[in-house]
Amino acid sequence: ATAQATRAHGIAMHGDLKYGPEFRHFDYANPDAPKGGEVRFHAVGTFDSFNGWILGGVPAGVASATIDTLMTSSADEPFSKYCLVCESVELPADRGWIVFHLRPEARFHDGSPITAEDVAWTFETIRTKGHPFFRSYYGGVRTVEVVGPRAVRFTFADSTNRELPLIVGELPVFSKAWWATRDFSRPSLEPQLGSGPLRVDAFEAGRFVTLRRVPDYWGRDLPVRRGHNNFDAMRYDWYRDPTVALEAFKAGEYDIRQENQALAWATRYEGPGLERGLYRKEEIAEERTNGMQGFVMNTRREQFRDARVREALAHAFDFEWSNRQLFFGAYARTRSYFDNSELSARGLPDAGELALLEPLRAQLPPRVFTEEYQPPRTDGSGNLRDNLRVATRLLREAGWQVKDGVLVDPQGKPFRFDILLNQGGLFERIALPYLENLKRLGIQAQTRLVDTAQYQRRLEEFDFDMTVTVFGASDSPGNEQRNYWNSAKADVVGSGNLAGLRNEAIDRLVEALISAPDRAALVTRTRALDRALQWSFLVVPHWHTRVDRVAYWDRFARPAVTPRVGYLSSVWWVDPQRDAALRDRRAQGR
Amino acid sequence: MSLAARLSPLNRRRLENFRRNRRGFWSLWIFLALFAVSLVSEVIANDRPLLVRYEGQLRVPFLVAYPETAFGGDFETEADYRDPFVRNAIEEKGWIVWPPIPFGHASVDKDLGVPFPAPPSRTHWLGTDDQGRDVVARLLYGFRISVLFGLTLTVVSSVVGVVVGALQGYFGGWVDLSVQRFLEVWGGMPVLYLLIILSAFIQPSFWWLLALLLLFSWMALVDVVRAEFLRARNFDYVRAARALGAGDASIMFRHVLPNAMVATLSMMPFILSGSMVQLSSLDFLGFGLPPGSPSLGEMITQGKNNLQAPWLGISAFVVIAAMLSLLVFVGEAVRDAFDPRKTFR
Amino acid sequence: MGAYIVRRLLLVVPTLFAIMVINFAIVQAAPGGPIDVVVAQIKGLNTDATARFTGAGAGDIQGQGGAPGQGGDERSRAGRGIDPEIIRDLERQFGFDRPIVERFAMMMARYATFDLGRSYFKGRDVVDLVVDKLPVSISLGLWTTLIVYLISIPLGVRKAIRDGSAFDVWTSGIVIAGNAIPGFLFGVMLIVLFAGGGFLKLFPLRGLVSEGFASMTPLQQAADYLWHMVLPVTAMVVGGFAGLTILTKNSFLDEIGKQYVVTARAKGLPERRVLYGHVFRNAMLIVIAGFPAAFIGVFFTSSLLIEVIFSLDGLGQLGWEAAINRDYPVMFATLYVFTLMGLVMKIVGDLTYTLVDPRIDFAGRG
Amino acid sequence: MDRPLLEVRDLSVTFDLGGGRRATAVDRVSFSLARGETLALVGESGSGKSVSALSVLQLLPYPVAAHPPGGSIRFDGEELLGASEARMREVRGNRVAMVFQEPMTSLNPLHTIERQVGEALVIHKRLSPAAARARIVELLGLVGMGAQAERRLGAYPHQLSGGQRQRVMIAMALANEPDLLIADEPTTAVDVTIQAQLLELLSGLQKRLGMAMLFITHDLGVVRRIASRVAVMQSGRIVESGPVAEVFASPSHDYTRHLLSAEPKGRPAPRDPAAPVVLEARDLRVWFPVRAGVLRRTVSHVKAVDGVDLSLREGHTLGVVGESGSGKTTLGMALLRLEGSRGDIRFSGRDIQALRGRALRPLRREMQVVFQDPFGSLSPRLSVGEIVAEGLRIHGMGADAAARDAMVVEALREVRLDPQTRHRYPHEFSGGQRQRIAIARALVLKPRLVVLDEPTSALDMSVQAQIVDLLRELQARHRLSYVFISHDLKVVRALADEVMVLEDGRVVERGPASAVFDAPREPYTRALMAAAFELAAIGGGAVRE
Ligand SMILES: Nc1ncnc2c1ncn2[C@@H]1O[C@H](COP(=O)(O)OP(=O)(O)OP(=O)(O)O)[C@@H](O)[C@H]1O
Ligand SMILES: Nc1ncnc2c1ncn2[C@@H]1O[C@H](COP(=O)(O)OP(=O)(O)OP(=O)(O)O)[C@@H](O)[C@H]1O
Ligand SMILES: [Mg+2]
Ligand SMILES: [Mg+2]
Repeated sequence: ATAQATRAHGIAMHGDLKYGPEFRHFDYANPDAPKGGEVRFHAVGTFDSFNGWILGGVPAGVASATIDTLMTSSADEPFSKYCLVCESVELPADRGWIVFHLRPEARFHDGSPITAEDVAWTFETIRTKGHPFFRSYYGGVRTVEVVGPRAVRFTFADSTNRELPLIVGELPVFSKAWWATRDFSRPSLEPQLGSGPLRVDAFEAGRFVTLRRVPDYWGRDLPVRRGHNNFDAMRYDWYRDPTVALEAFKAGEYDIRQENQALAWATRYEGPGLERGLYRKEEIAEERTNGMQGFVMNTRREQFRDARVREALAHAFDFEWSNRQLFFGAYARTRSYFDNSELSARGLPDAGELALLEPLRAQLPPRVFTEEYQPPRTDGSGNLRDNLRVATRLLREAGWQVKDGVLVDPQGKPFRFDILLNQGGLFERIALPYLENLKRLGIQAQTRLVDTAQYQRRLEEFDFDMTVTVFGASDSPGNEQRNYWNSAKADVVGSGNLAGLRNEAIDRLVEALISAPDRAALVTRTRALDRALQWSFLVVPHWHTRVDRVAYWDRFARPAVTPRVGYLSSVWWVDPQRDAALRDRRAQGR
Repeated sequence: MSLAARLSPLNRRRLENFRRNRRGFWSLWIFLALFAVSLVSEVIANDRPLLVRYEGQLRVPFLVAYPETAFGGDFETEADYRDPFVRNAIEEKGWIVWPPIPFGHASVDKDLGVPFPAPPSRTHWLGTDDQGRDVVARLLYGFRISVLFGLTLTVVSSVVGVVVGALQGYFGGWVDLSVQRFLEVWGGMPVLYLLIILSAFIQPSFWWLLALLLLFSWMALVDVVRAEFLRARNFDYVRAARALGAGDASIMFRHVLPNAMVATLSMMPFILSGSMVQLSSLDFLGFGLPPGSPSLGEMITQGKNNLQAPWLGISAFVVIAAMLSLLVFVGEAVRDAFDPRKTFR
Repeated sequence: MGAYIVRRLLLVVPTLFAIMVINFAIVQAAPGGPIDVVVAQIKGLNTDATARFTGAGAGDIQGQGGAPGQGGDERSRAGRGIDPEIIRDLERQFGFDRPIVERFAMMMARYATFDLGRSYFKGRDVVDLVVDKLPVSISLGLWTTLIVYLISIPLGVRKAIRDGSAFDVWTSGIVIAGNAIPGFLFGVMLIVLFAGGGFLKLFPLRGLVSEGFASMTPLQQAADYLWHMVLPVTAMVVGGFAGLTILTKNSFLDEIGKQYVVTARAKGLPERRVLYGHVFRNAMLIVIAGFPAAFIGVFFTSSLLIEVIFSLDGLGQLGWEAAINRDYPVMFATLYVFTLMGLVMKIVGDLTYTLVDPRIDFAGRG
Repeated sequence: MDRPLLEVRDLSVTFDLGGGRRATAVDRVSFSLARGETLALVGESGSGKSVSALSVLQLLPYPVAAHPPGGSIRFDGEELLGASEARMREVRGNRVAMVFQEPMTSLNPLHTIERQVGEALVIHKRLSPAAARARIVELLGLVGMGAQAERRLGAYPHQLSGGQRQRVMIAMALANEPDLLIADEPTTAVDVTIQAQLLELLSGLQKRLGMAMLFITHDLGVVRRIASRVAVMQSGRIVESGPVAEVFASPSHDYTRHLLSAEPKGRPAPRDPAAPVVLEARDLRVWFPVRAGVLRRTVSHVKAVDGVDLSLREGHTLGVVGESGSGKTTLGMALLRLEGSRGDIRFSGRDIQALRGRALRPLRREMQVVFQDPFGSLSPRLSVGEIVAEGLRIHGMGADAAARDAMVVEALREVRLDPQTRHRYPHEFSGGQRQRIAIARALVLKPRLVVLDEPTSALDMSVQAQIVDLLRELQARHRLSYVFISHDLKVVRALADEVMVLEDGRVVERGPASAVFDAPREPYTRALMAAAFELAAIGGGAVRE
């Protein structure tokens, strides 16, 4: 605690905050938005508990909106946190600890103030009694101490992780007094005492929850809250079956829904309501950093050891055709591990990157320095003869030959592999045409569908040839990259190094990335890593979306500025005119 | 007719009765015809041509795998005749004879301009599924798999089930008690987990699933057959047969069984359709045939997931309903044939 | 007979034990356990057991779900790996730190006193969970069974009398078509047609009763409940008629020509009385034979998909989720209870035989 | 009485035999019946008596059976042929009641006798349960089930003896005091004392209520006693009819003459008293448990056979007589180990009581049985040919199927059945024909011992005489031994060397046939004999020695 600490209204992961201390509201929120009205959402599944922080019960996630967190994030900048329950934070340059100074006016819904004691208690409780997830999530926090009635300090074990202060900032604050008579480790359907802009108004387990705006919410005029939470009531209805849920939307059972399937988006919203313009479909642009989704190859397997083979396999996947025929052209090809962001490698390495890469040249694929990586492209006709020719050549170079229609290695062993798929996903549709293409190379591949528990077990033990995975990326990559790529992790059961990558150069790049001192360095180092990964051909890259697909009944308005996260319902409001018009038109329809 | 002549007069009478149930009689023929057709699906729906003439030589791609290089192509693997490149190459120096439906159950129609699932059209009479595969072809192959699966399962499990039920009901006592206990334990096996375990080691194939379901499906009939036998063993004609010195097997299967067959016979079509449904629900739950296999169940799942494409669900439903009706009618005709009191108006 | 019943009841114990041993062994042998599910949850994999057939969460882009209690899209965090210490903690919590035999013995000891334990994932006692789901399962089961039996049997009888007539043919057609429609597809169709946006909106989409149920008068409550039952029960029964109808028909055809039926007619009994008073009991032994199984089945298995479609929380889902998520306490406890019930029902069923047909006994013969 | 109560004109019945063939069972039969009158229908077995009777109530298996046009059945002026079901229902059981020929199979196996008898009362008379119950007990008493009536109300048909079932049928028919009673051989399974009592009852009712009766029987003594007119049937036609005395005194048709003269005659030839013993039983007991309560615990026993000793020598015939329900059938079954029993049974010196089913099987060829209920003992889905051939097949007799078929044909011919009909199912025969099928099935195996349980009850005199001759001849030729159970003392006298009288499961008298018949010792036997021959005496000249 000797380092010089700065006191601020927020923290950025790197660099500066977009909004200064005097900011009035987020750009993407309309401070004059009219309040009122009711909005209905849906959820798929069920719930039987409001305690989402433990292992046990199926929590109603929406209830977390009733509890304010220490800090909140801004939807239009990468990785920044602004004070909410806290008034300011104190953070030394080395980020070895953080002190949160709480707002004196912060209150629970019963009027009791939020104290540092509450914060510390919450943290300890979640860490000891909460879902095991939190134990690893907060693993980097060594101690938490109350340093004043409204000040609490978290000390970190490892100061290289720049993200930890932000993570701690996400901590919700529970009322210690309220919990004193209750058991935190058991799921419960008693809505807990909150402090946020909303409170649970009514609910029926597994069926619906209505959140109502707290009229005298202590934080309603905070800049971070201005223009937010404009609805008087938010109702969430649970459906078990997504098909039925969609029908319910079309029947006007609820107002807003987001779609994650291109096919459904293109075809299943048809109906009288859409024709009459009662509800609309809208694609809201988003600029979130995308990770890499793809068919990842397990390089521990004999077949996939050679990068040329892996490159060949990537050539057999016809993204353009799949996109056209299966996705209605909805997706963009993913080419980088940090796609849709400034972090992704583009063009040839610049000086900064070269400085990093040059010393490692020997261990890196030569094309890192000479070429910009682009995934193989086709004309989308379904005919990818050219790519297959390339693939055949690459395979031949790697020592594989076609004998009697079957691709074999010099010992005559045929090229076979399985694509391991989780039953929860529906990737067969994509995998099957790919298998057809592979067949033309003489590769006998098949899909293997297993249940989630088994899938998980096999991933952990790296017992698969190829599977679909996402190497998630955030706006500020960090430790997770070590888990994904580090050579040491390749042997650690349960690690994220699914590909089994063992490359010293990449290990170094990852370490450099994690310890990037500032945003500029982070960008450079991430790009360098991206290149190295791209040219390692660990995955057959998939796709990503650059829009949020939102369908909604036409009674809402939203601010002119769209945040970079895209769809954000908390800044929408009910437009009284449209609302009335819609009501009239629906009445006519009967 | 020569067959009829060789039959005993009683069997001739049964055959006669069977024939006189027109509905059942025709159902049998229609079913057999459909099944026969589906057995030769390969020449009806295939993405490999029946005949190709190339550089003066005749080739039969649907039987023999020719590498693409044989037609001047690039790859040494089997030619993809749907590929325009291959097609053009061949047509330049010969001709191609396609089957009536130039798609296999797994062939994706890549040239189709419309996104999948595509509605019925001239090329795809019943449209395509959500992976661009021809629905007719899939129905054809799916019917074959389902019927083969169902018939095998039904026949084997009926025979086993009837025999076990008969033994239990006929002998009673300790035989009954111990077999019943065995059944209870056997029936209490966690089939789902056996599937999970199975799928951990191998790709569940047609034969594996058949074997696994066979292990359990025979129990369906045991209880009813046992009940019938428990009752019938007290009848006077059973006593009479015993008085004649008939062996237990003879009594069971000559005297009791024909009079205790109602349940078995009525349930048989449903066991068959049930086993198809079982197969499809395995698909549905993700433990079924390998992805991509043509099955009626998979088609129905797609139908549910693609409500905007009603041709999927409806096609599969029509096929299942038709098959079930045919089988039920055949079952009724068989019943009639063995009913001593049956006559026709 | 008394001795027979006692013997049967005593045999329940070893049978039940054998079933439990086998299940325990097989389930443990299956790859993947509850800890894997927790880990999958932490890593943001889709652990919704019904996802496979509902397509829930199966977007074109994987892993949209975050960690529990978290909003936001910061998927990368899940990639951070899990401390082995946590796994060990979980093992302790779930009891996997003990040898398997000991675990089994402890479980059976508890079950013997009907202490059924607590779910790994739901955090509640299994008994509570089951009791919670019973209204749905019983509603579906009861109405379905009632309707199927009340329609199929008279229909089957009528078809037997009019064997070969036009009526016989078209009713066969209908029940068979009903049987051929998969219930879940039919359920979705019903929703689209009668509860959805496309067409009519006559029935509620989901649930067992409306929200304001508690504040209704009993009459309204009954109406509301029935109103909610219409679609799910319809979807469940369509497939159920065929088997029973055809079975009834064939059984009746077998009996109807017998001498005692002529005797009954000679008494001048009305046709209904001949059929239901005389033929019924003779013909329906096997239907009664199937009854205990149907009874148990109705409670447990048959409704999973319908429950999902109509957002009803029943035992079907509970069981399925438990199986897929390896929620052992729920699995084994329900297995234990349902098997026990099933075994007892079987005895009841056998005794019913002797009531239906007093000639039946279970003594050894041959 | 101007208008007859029942008038049948030109009634024909045809049966569909499958394959487009139809057989005419009844051919333009006409008869009429006035109130209070009794018409006896006699005739050859299979001549269409039962079918005619069933036609009246429209109870034939239509559409297998059909009435060719031209016929008419008028009951009380109303046409019944083709009448609606609803109309028929009012007639059946209420105004016209029927006793079926085969009581063994005609009762609903799953209903108690209380329920079966009471049903007609409830339907047509709407009696309260208590009143119905009282009436049921009364009815059962009337038909001679007196002592056991109340106790046996809850019994199921399979727990009753043949005669008991028959009496239940009669009680059922009489329940509503019908205008017309159609009785198809109503007394075949009861002993003579009860027969006398039943006939008494019927004529009493007839006098009291003016009930008319269509009485089908083979027993000409009964005809004489109860009927005023008689119609004689042969091959589907009525060949002669008229007042009983007239017809019997001066029969005009050949068949009638034949019928009147045919009679099982004579006494068995003297036997070798030292022949080896074939069958021996010591202290044989069959006790049926009587169960009650939910747990169906045994509360008492029906002692159907209670300590019977017997021995039968080769080539001898043991006649077993006794009141209906006295345990004759049960004894027969027990002797052949078809009913569980306690006590010793030795067949050819071998203890068969201890043999397991499998070891017993080869012996089965040598010991055969003719069941009292032939219909029930024939597998319904096998053809008659198959049924008769079954034993041959099992015991490997006859070189091949063709040889066996030839043996079947021969056996059927011996029992006077048309071998052409062997491809039919059992239900397509008449009662008497079925009885002969059962006899053929037993005899075709050339056994050493046959238990014959009422083997001639459904046969007319001419066939009966032939069957008796056949049995005698086979006995002479193959040294067969018979256990002959019958109520028909004339037949017993014609066949038996030794007679055993049963009462309530115990042997009350036994001895050489002549001794028992001519000088019965026990009062019970005396009553039996008296009833039998008194009835015969009323019959007068027709029964000749
Ligand atoms: N299964 C049974 N359970 C109980 N009682 C029975 C059973 N079978 C027969 N009985 C009784 O045993 C007694 C003897 O029956 P059995 O059939 O031997 O008489 P029977 O002498 O052949 O009479 P009948 O001349 O009327 O045929 C009867 O009172 C009958 O009711
Ligand atoms: N369902 C049937 N199908 C074919 N033929 C039948 C059928 N029922 C009866 N018959 C035939 O009709 C004829 C008359 O039978 P019916 O029963 O009237 O004879 P019966 O005079 O009563 O003889 P019995 O004295 O032997 O009882 C018999 O030859 C018989 O074979
Ligand atoms: Mg007759
Ligand atoms: Mg008897």
